[in-house]
Amino acid sequence: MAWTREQMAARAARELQEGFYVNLGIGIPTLVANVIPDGMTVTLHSENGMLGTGPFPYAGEEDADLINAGKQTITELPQTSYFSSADSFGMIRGGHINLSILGGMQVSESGDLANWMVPGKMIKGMGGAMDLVAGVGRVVVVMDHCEKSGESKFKASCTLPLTGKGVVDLLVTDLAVFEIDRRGGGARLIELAEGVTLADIEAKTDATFENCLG
Amino acid sequence: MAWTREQMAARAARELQEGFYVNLGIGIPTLVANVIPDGMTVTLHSENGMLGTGPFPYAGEEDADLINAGKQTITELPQTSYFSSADSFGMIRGGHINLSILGGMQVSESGDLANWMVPGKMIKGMGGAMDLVAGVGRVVVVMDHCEKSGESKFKASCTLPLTGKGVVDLLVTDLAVFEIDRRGGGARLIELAEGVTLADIEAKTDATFENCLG
Amino acid sequence: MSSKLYPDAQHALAGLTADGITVMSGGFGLCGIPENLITALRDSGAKNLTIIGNNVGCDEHGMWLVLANNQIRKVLASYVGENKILESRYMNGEIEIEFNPQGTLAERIRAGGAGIPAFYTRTGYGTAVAEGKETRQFNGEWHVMETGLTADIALVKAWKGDAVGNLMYRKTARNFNPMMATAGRVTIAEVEELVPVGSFDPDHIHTPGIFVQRLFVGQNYTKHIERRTTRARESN
Amino acid sequence: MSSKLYPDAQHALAGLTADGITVMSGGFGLCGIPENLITALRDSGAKNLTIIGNNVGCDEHGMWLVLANNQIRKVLASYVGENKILESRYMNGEIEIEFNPQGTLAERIRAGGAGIPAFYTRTGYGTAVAEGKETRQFNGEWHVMETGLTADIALVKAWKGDAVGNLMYRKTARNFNPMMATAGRVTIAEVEELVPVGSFDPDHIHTPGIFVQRLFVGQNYTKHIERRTTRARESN
Repeated sequence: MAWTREQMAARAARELQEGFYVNLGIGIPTLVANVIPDGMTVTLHSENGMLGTGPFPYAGEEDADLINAGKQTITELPQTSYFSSADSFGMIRGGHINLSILGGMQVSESGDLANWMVPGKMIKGMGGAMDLVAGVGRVVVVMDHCEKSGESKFKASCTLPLTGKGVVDLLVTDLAVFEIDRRGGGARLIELAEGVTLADIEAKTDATFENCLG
Repeated sequence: MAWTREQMAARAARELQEGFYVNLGIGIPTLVANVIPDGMTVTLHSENGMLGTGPFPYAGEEDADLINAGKQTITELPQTSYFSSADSFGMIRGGHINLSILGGMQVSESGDLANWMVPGKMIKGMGGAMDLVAGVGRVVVVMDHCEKSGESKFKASCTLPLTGKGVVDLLVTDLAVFEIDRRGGGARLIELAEGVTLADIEAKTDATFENCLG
Repeated sequence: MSSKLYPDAQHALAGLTADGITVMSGGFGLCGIPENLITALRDSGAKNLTIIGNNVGCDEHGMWLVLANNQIRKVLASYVGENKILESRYMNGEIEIEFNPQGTLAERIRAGGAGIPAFYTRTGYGTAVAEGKETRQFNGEWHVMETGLTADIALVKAWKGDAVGNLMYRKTARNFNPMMATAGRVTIAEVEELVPVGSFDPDHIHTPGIFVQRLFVGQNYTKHIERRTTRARESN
Repeated sequence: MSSKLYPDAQHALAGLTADGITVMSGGFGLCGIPENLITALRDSGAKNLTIIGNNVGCDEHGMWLVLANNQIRKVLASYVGENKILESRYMNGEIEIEFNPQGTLAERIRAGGAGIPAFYTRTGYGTAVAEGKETRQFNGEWHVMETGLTADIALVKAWKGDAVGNLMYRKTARNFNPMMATAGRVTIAEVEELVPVGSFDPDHIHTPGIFVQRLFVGQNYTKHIERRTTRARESN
């Protein structure tokens, strides 16, 4: 009836292309690393200063000087390079990262993204999310379609404070996939999760979208 | 009657202090490297991307990948580091170089410097001179007091296009030494070359200066 | 020759701390933080500090020690999770936090060290981060003006250093340290290993000695890991 | 896997040159210039080029080859001495030169590569360089606004490189190359030595492979020295 986290990650992974440099956010986007197609070379960027992040280390081989942006211990690969945070965000801001896949709290039909704070709750900070959505060429957001309350997270306009304005190119939810035109051309429904109907989406979506299902 | 080039360099060298990072321009300033006081640690910066420039190499040991900003072959020292041009001028612009000693065509009593172009003649470019005078904490200019024509090069205001406005702290000529207040406090004559009189300076100087000879 | 070498963190900080100063401190999470200098900063007792860093430690670790000792008035950071004292003080209005996007923070520090008073970035346009800041179009896109940052002292952690202050960092422990080294009016570096001058390949040096005014060999590194993630060893 | 490796300069430039494009080319004087790519650019015959580089070669060497072949319309540089053809063409108005202070040029390229459309610098305030540019006070000092630079192609010379595009430079041959590598829409690197992926210590890499789209091993380097200065060997 709806995609699992793994299925959402797998759908997001279909946005990968040979030779891409990719930044994966925390949560479901992290799972994309596990489903990179065989034979495809994709280099993962970690904004704390690393290109070419490898898998988690074997127990006992953790290195406190080698973590990803989620502060998890990781390993390096033969092609790995390290650099400063300024150089790392130079890559991001300069448009050198091909694809950013990150989580969201709300996405609007014009591509606004809110994913860093909820008024009244503790603000932890935006980390690198604002830089990623402002700098990376293509931004894919992966999030549940609705709040637990049932409220649509894909909205006419975001009610939460924004992470970026007009920055989302593709939205993958547990129910469907939408293309969004950052330049104001609106949102287009392009895929449904198995067993989900257009009527389901219409009922559960606050945003206006064009139906472009094959 | 007037200082030689070597004596001018020696006078400029008296501005060096222990631990200083120093950039030396082309011409007379280059000679300062030969008269660094014994026992004083001074690190020479070359704006093409090197800290800790060493002496010229022995014949046969020249390395085309190792030159100074004057494009002369040089050597490295144990403390040497290399970096990019952006990082090198970050050092300059960020105020990390303690002292810049460079040549001049004209200096004004308010500390303006002209040393990069003469209208009507071929313009070769300012190289790093504008960055040096704008960024370095203390700027010393070493130049002849007069043109060959006898015209004073220390002027009420520069007639040549400027390299920097209000940027010179000390002027060493072949006849005298002047302190200049970048903040508009005027110029002060503080030393005479041996055999030079105040009357000589007054006769040969276009700039207004206060006589502060001991 | 005047020496940059100090016996320990306390001596290296001596004379540099005072109430109300601004302190940059390197690290991403607890990775690459100047552990010895943070402890010495706590022991200095200096109050009303402004701390510039990507994070402010996490519970019981890193800059949390200075926070828990009531020495911090204001923080510039990109992320402050996993830090209960900071949460409660912030929610109670006892501490000011200026949230900066991580890349903007890194670039502001880099700019401060490189003599760039301000620059423009797309990051944060149309968000709370841009409020009160100049915005402007370049190439048809809106940008936000951000200013350079410097600090009274910058506390930096490197892997290896030499007596003239040349530094090398290790893996992702590099992070904010190189820019902060350039942006302190006085930069103090702690290193795990002091190497003889001349033992670095000069092409490998990350921070040239010009940026480092004081240096010492740190001790008793805990290098606490926030999220120890491992994988199972494949069976043969 | 798509490969970044090309057999030589001509193949590496194929499809990238066209009349009127903007080309960045690394080097300081003749030190660290992409000799093979410059020759291939000349052989491409592309006209009306805009060249961004600290210099434009010197008589008979470097970018002078492209200049002498009448391919250059405009130059952005900090110093163009020792180049008689350029002198005469400039004085005759046949070529446009935009003089940039060296540090401003370096920073503009760094900014272009890092997505910074504009920044402020004290450099050039009150001089011809500031004419027509916005000026503004920060911290009581006047500054000039300068814009970021990018190029259609960036030609970069490194010492060693690997198949994923990681590069290391050697000594002062580094100069403008690392920033230019970040600022080309397509960056082509020539290296003296191709090393296996994994042979670099990842802490030593100067230019991460993300910035390099094409790479080849250069041949027949002349590395002409402009000012051969030596000292006498001390007698025993």
